[in-house]
Amino acid sequence: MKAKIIITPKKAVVDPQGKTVQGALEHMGYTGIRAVHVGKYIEIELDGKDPEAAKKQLDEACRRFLSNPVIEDYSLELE
Amino acid sequence: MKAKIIITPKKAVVDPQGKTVQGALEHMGYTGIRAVHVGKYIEIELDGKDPEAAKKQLDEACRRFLSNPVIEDYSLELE
Amino acid sequence: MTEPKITPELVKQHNLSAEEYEQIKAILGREPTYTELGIFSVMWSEHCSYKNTRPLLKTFPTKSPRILVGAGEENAGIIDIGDGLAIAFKIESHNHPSAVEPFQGAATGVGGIIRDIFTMGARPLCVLDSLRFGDITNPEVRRLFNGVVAGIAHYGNCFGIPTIAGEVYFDESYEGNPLVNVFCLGVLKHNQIARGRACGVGNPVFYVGPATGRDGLAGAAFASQDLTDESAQIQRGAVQVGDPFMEKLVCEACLELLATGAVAGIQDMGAAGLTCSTCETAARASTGIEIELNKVPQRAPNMTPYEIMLSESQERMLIIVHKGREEEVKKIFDKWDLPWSQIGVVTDTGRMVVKYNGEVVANIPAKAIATESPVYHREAREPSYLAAVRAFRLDQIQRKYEPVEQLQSLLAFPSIASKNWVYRQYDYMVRNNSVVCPGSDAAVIRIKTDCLPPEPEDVNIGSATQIPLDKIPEKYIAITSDCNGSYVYLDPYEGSKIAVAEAARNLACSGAKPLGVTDNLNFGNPYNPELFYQLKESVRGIGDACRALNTPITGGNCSLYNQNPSGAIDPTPTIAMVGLIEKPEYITTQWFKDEGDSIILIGSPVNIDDPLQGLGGSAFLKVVHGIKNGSPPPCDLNQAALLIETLLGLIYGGGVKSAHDCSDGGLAVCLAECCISHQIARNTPRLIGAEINLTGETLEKFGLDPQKILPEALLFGETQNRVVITTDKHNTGKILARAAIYNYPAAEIGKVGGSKLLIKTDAGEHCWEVEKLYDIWWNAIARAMR
Amino acid sequence: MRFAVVQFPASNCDQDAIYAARLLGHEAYFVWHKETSLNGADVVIIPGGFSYGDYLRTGAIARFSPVMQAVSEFAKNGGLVLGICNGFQILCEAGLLPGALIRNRSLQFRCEHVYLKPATANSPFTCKIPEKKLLRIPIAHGEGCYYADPETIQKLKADDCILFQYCDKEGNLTEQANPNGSLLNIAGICNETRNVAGMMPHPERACEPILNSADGVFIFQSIIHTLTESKTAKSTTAKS
Ligand SMILES: Nc1ncnc2c1ncn2[C@@H]1O[C@H](COP(=O)(O)OP(=O)(O)O)[C@@H](O)[C@H]1O
Ligand SMILES: [Mg+2]
Repeated sequence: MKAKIIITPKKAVVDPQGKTVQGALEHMGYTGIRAVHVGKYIEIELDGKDPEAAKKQLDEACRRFLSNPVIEDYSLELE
Repeated sequence: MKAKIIITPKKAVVDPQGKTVQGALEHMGYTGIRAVHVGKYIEIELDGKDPEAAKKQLDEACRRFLSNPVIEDYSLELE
Repeated sequence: MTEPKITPELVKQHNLSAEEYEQIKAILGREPTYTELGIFSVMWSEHCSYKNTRPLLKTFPTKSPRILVGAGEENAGIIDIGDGLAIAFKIESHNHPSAVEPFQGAATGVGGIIRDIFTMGARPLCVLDSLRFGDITNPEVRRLFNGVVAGIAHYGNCFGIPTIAGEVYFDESYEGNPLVNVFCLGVLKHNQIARGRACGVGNPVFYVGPATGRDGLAGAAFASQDLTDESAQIQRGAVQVGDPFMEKLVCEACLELLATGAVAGIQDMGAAGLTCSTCETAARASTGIEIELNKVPQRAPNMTPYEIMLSESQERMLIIVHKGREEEVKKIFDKWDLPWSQIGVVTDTGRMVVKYNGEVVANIPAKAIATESPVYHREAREPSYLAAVRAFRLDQIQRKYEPVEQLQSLLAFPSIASKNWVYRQYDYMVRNNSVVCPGSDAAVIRIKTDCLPPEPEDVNIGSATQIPLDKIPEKYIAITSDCNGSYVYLDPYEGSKIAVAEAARNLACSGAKPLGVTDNLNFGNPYNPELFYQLKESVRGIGDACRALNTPITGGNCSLYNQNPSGAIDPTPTIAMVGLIEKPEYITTQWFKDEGDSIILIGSPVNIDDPLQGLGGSAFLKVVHGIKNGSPPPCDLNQAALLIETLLGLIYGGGVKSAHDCSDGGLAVCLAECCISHQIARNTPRLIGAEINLTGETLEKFGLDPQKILPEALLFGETQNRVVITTDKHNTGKILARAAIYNYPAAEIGKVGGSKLLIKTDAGEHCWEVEKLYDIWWNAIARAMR
Repeated sequence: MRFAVVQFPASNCDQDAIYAARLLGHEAYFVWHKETSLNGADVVIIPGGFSYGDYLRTGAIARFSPVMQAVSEFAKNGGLVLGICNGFQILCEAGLLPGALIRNRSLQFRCEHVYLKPATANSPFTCKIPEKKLLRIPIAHGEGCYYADPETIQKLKADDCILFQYCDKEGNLTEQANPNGSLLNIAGICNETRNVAGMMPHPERACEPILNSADGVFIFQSIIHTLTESKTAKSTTAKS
């Protein structure tokens, strides 16, 4: 199994990386960019066959460890 | 429109961050983890209605500076 | 798995000549296996064998009573600094990796040189980086510059070592071929010196550090397609990625391990990784070594023996352990959660034997690969451009003299402007030893008890904190790196002398007595006679200067083939020099201190025997006239030595409040830097003005005829062997009298004070607001990077 | 006093904290991250560095080390805990301090001396700083931008939990003086009960004139003063 976790900065939190990327894109002539957010992508390869159990485990890992709720949101997906 | 870009370290390249996170997860008692890869996630909000055009543009941006082709792969998705 | 058969093609792809291949067969008495071919190709590459440079390097002065480990003996040279203490230091280049991937290329460069130092048993104390890039207005150059600096910061900061000095030059000739030279210095006691030797037949051989992948496999490594059935992407060697976190653990574990006395020999796996470390340790100890590749931790699937032997995966060490003490070793690595594996044993066969799946895949006399590589005496021919350079005279250009603007343009010139954009990204203070931080002529770092590697009694972390803080007397080490590539291009011999002399001068300005040099020879293709001439002449210049200043060379590094489509780089022999400051009260910084202090110039303002009066190859010609031409200012080595002696004499005698050497941009730039370079805190410089008199009246004090002196040469000429010092005005007479005893020219040229830099000359009075000069100089690079 | 300095893999200012404490005449010792006891510490310092390489998030992995259990216990019982730089980040990750530290606005690591305005004398970490005194102390971090949601910020202010703010040499809290984009120029805070503090600047690097500043000593003196007071208090109550 494979778990895909996307971690993004909370909208309220300044995202200097996002701003820099946006600036760079515009500088290179890309138009119509409304906003850019830069976050993390974590891919976890798992043994085992039980997506449900894995999901419960990892959901907890995301909350406790992989993301920081003060500044980040996360989304978890299993395939 | 929204572009979602996922940037991951090339498989052949060492990913010290992934390894360290894997070690930490195991220490915390999470089991059955075969590998962890840590990459970047970039979300771009765009005006305009033409996904195809946007895709071509951003594809170039990914190659030119959003990702580092020497050590990273990327995948780009528009919705 | 079948290895490809050896064809002339394959031999060529491995950069081995037909003669070299014959030599290999003679050594083996048979055809080499594919793995053996790979082993020879890396060991006989220029990087490992110095086959084109060894005859030149032999001419360097490498002896002094202080030298404990000399050039070429081990991974780094070691110098005695008294009280049973010693320093190990070395410089290393990572030019080509940085051109491919600036961040990781530079980062792994730092990692590599730090390993060279703790491999010697020393605790790494500080890092220095010497950098060269193309024109900063070129976006691609800015990308490289940005990446390299970020990479050095990433690795050094995370490892926890201060990057405390360096230099940065920008010049078209480095376009597409940046120079990234990194230096590391470590501290140890005489009895803590470790050796890269596979001593003790029967001793087990350990592999420590992360698993081996296809990292940094040389082009030749994937020459043959039927290696594995991996995808082409995986087959192509992966760019090395550094892991400073791992390196920190490996370093601490190795130092702890060395303290136990369980280690018989230790060597890092740098270039040519497992290959180089195994055959070199065996060769040094005149033993043999046998390893079993199946025991080598592997990251990538289906790696071939060839790949495992040539991989340059980072942060790995080879450790030979005294038989019977394996358990102590394992205990320490487990404490630090480090991967390790016992991969082989020391033998008495004198051969390097590599087994895989029980089969012998390589069996080579260790000495033959490690030390008996071919040596070539290349042809040297004076480059055609040099005749024109020597013939250059100032009447060939439209002379311009607008000192106010010209000083400002020079201070804004990226090679002269403040490098704070760079060093403020480095943690240059970690470990509480940075006494003089980046921003003065030389950095000064303190050695105190906790800088030493652990000793047997304190291997247990807890007890380390019981050692008295003053177990050893504090020592102060000054370091600098210097090389003006334009000078070396315009006169390889003279320019190289200047690099050494300037380094020594920078040290003396900080109050340090020069001890030794490690050099990094960055040059072009040695097969091109004109480029080889540059190398040969440069080595001669370095040798002569080091003899004159009695700073032996303790080791170094050669990086050849530094080319880009538009030709070779300016030849750049980076000189990193280390000095010792006997007492803390001798520590001197470059900036002016107090209102009313008198400013004294040590050394004649202009050398009138030089037809270009110091403007040849100067920053002035480059910035104002846009040309790189003319013979660089001659550097009289006896004068250079006498200046060091005089300056140190004055500093030791007391009363010298600041000392700054004149280099790029000449006297005017030097004086401006004295006014603006003292940074107290973020956005908080301590600015102070000065009133300078360089009229005929002053020039005559130096026995000069004012009529003969060009005004631009007076302000911006780069005449050698000059230093600006300040002293309390009541001391002026004493200082001048003492300088006279050394019989070195010196005279008062002005007073410190006010908020302006005012320079009076016979060509007029020139005035600058120091506030404005500061802004131009401090922010130039940040502005260029926006 | 006994200073315990917690040592994580790739802590690298651990030695500096030990050095500073011993320089001021106190006992200091390392506590390895795998240990579960603090061996009778009077005060705990979580030092700077790059614990676990700063991988994932600064401080994110270190906070799960066995020793952090002991540190939380120690803090719950009122023990003094000071997190410096990476130590501050770890304490926030561990929830012992509110908020989080994110990437510097400049996206660059910054190493330089800064001026700090002590925002309150009412804490074990600032009580001995002379009134109106600005501290000149080095920073060295890439992720020192303090962030917390508005409610938390309000609470910090209300509870007088802001300890230090970046300022210029006149003491003005300007944007220019802010090296990382921290809200309210925040450089250091303490918890509600005032016994746990975190700061990005490095007082342990500013305890000797030869290192160009000794202003960090005021912070150590505050800690030592507080500990001495409470000890004498304890012993007198014990006698009576
Ligand atoms: N890449 C760098 N890293 C660290 N410090 C640097 C770097 N480049 C320059 N510096 C520091 O800036 C100061 C000025 O450097 P430089 O102009 O080369 O001095 P000089 O001309 O006296 O050799 C020195 O203290 C030097 O150590
Ligand atoms: Mg200098």
